[in-house]
Amino acid sequence: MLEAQSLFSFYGKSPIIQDVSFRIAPGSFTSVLGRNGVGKTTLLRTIMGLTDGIGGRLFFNGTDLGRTRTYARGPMGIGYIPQGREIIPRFTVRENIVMGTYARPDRKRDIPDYIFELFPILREFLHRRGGDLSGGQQQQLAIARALAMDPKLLLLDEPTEGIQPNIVRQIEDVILKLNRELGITVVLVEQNVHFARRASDQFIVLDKGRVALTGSGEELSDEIADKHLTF
Amino acid sequence: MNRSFAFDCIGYGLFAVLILLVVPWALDFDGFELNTFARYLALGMVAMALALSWGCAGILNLGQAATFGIGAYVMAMHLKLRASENMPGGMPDFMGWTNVESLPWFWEPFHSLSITIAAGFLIPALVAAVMGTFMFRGRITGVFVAIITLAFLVAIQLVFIEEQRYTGGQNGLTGLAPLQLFGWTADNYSLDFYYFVAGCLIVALMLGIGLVRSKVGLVLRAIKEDPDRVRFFGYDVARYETLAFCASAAIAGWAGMLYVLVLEFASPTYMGVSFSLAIVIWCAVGGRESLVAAAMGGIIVNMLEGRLSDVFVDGWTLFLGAAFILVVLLMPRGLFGLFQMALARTQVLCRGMRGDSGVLGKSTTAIVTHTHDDGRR
Amino acid sequence: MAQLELKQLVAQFGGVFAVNKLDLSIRQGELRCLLGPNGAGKSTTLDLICGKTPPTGGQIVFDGRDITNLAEFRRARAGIGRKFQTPSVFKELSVIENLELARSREPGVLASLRVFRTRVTGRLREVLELVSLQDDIHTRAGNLSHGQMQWLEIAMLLVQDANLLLFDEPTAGMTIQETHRTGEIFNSLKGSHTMIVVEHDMSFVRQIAETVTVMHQGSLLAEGCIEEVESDPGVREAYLGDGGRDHA
Amino acid sequence: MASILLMVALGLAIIYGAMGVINLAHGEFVMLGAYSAWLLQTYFGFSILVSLPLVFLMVALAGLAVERGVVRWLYHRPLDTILATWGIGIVLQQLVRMGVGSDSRYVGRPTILDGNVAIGGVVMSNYRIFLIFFSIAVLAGTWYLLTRTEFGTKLRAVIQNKEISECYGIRAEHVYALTFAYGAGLAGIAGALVTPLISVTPSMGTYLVVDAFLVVIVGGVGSLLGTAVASGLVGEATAFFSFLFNDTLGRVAVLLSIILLIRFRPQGLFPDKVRR
Repeated sequence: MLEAQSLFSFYGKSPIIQDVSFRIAPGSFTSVLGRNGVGKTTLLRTIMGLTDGIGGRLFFNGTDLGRTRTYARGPMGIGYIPQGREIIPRFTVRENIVMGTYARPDRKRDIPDYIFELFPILREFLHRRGGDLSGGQQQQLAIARALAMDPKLLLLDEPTEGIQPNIVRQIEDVILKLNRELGITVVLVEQNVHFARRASDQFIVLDKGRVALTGSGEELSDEIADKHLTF
Repeated sequence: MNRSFAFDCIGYGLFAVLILLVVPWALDFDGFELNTFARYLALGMVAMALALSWGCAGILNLGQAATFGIGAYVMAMHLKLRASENMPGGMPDFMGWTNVESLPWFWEPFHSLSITIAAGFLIPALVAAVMGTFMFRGRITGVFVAIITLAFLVAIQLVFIEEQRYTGGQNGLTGLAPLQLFGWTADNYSLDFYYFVAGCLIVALMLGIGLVRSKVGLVLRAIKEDPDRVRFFGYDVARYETLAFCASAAIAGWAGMLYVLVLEFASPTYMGVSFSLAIVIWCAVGGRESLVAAAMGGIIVNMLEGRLSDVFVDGWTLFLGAAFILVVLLMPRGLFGLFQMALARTQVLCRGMRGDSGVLGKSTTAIVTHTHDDGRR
Repeated sequence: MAQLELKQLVAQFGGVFAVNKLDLSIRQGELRCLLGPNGAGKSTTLDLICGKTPPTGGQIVFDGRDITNLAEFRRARAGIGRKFQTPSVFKELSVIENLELARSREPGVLASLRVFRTRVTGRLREVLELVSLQDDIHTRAGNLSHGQMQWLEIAMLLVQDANLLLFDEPTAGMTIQETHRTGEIFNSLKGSHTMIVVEHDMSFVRQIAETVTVMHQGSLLAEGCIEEVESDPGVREAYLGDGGRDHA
Repeated sequence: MASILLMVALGLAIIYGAMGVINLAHGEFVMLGAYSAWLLQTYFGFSILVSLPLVFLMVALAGLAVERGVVRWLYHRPLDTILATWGIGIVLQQLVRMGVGSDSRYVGRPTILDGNVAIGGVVMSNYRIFLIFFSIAVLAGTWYLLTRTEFGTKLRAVIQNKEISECYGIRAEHVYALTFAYGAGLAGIAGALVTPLISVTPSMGTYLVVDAFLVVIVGGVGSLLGTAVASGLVGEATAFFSFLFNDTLGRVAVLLSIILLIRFRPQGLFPDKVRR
């Protein structure tokens, strides 16, 4: 579904992602792990076309993303949930979710019902401003926004960072459900090894912009975690 | 600070030779032409003054014409008093028409030439100091500086037009006496006078260059790039910015004084929004990062204006506007940037032909990429 | 005698406590590593010390003087130097110009009006050699490699003659060799300079660390030598997410 | 005049709020609007009211051309937009001067709005009352466009977070271009409506733009309410100070107060107050 061949990605002249290759199968769950500042976020931003330039090749369902503008990538079915959630603070919850539908190729503007079944709290707060929600609620909103576009692939950047533990579990369950029950392909950037291990079909460990290690979910041992993720 | 010093010196030297020797010769020492060119020089001087604050420190002052105008009026007041010596009470003619009883107190000091000249520098500088302290202490930057200075300019111009009794209003100050300096009477159509203006420009340039080449210039360039970082090295950023602003104002005032000598009248249009933005245009066309280039910009644009407006009476402004848009879009560093790029290219070519790779070759490639970068930004 | 002391320091941004009642005390000449997961408040702590962010509560004492409310350029003059996360050298200036700028013992306008040339002698030469930039003094800083820019910024702090150096991820973007060399530079500065280093690269931390402090959600989580801290269960949990839960 | 100022400032505020572009050519859009109205009346006999939609379209197209041709290259260089749009202003002025000539033109007031009304002892012309209501209608319409339509939602999304908006399929470039055109169109309408009050000259826009700009800054970037209140306030303050001193010094006093305000409240009177 998503394939990178010797991918480089630049901010200015400095290559943040260097020579990264991977292949992500439809319906799979991939975790991208690594310490702070190794390029995990940049990798997702590269997939969305938000870096200054790329080298190598990047394909989504056979389309060369190197030739696709950012605004055209959403409608192809890539839903991005950025780090820090980045919901629109002055928009109401409803407007935020509707914004997701702008990326629908079929131009429908109604919000699928299952979103509110997943996040009942959002139905309750439909007319509150996004900026007034708590961190956990904002995260739910960010996911809901991405779901409103009916994505085939979800890119999640540290969705549980800075969120109260009880909601973390809830969000993790939703992400799992989206993958297992709705068949949405998931790429998850995460620091929490336990969730990555529980959920992933495959994992990629990045170090200094390069792939340090890959493997299947079960292979994600404590040793690897200690070596690449602690500190 | 050292590398391009020789290169720059050649540039300044060429400029001095150009305006001191080549221009008078090319103009056949014709009094009228020399006067016209002296006018360009004075305008080049304001452009250079703007480069001091805009190019060096990144302070876009859209009100540069205010300080220029103040300088102009200061000089005009002195000359007007000279011309009015035989009038009743020594009062300028327009005051008589508007029923002013006696010479207002703030006109009195301008009987003295030395006070006038000092005031021509100091009043603009003082105004700039107040404005600068006011803005920069509050960490006002970028667009807001532009807006504040623009609003200030409009306010000043309105006052000068309104207070017709003291300033001659819309008409400005006309019918001025020639300047008498150390027994020398300035005949503004003479060669001496041209050299006087040219000399002033060169001295002003040298002072400006001294400022830019000193550590102050370095700090200012750093402030332009990242003011916060400069603060963390212990510099009082607001004070440096104010200094640049003042120096720029003082030179603009100086240019204003010369301009009055050349044209023999002062008018509130000197403080107009259009004139002020025109200064910005000259500076941008020449290249705001170099004082000499900015001065050249002022001279070249005005020269073209003088020549082309004879040929295409109306089309000229159109041409100016279009040229300006193109300059902003395509060469944000002005003619100077273009020149630098060309120079760097030729250097690479020469090195390439001599087959000289290695360290030197590497450093020139670095220059080339640098200019490219700026071109895109 | 502590050179720098943070007492119950608080920084709050719109309801979120970036730094929450932090106590920290650092000796003259000590090198302290500051660790912690994303958002633990490490960079904010440095911001508070150098004056980039005003604290909402608490006190900062430097050399026995309360600097909590001092303007940033006055703190710099008092001897606090800061290196930012992304290298913030002046890219438009050459290496030597950057250093001249950093050499700010007389930061007044009048003093600066008298300086026209930079002589590469004495301390400046030493520092240049320390960071191996002596052959590139006229290179525009923007054309240096990423690692060299980081070194240039370190060099700038050194010529600034700051007593307390604050480093935010000094080795980010460096190659392994460059990182190692940076570690050597840091080690050579121990004793003469007080340093606080925020860093994620553990091999680098091991190379330089004496005492490490671990922060989590704005507060102090653990403090001690590196082995102690590494085996601290609280630290492991903070880093690896909600660790106990899955096994329970 | 406050109502004209409001319409000019509104267009400017939208352009500045959305893209951070200081559009010094805005005054020339006003001027283009005025000339379009004159053109339509002189050659086709349209009354101003009839020609408003046409004027809006014509000036909006001019705005679109300017955005596509020049401004879009400068979004990351806000100071340079000041310079470039000034250049555009010069060009537009000169083109009109060459095309139509530089003498003043006059446009008649729509006959249905002739006459005066006395309200509480103050006599106001029908036309001015119409202007006040019309400008309020324009304000309401703009508010509706921004908050209740899909285009408005997209615009607000782009203003607040361009990157994420693009990730959700919004073409920021299109949004910018249309916004610029809309702002220009509003200026055009203002220009058409001002024609019965002042004479039409190529340079009529220059002094309006400075005032309108100050209004935008005073009102606070991105706040329609702020712009509305500020244009009322600047209008009133000018009248008040003019009453105290005289017209010119009144204007000077307003300018100086605005300078003070910018210095101490650069965010304007009604800044966005939502935490992120």
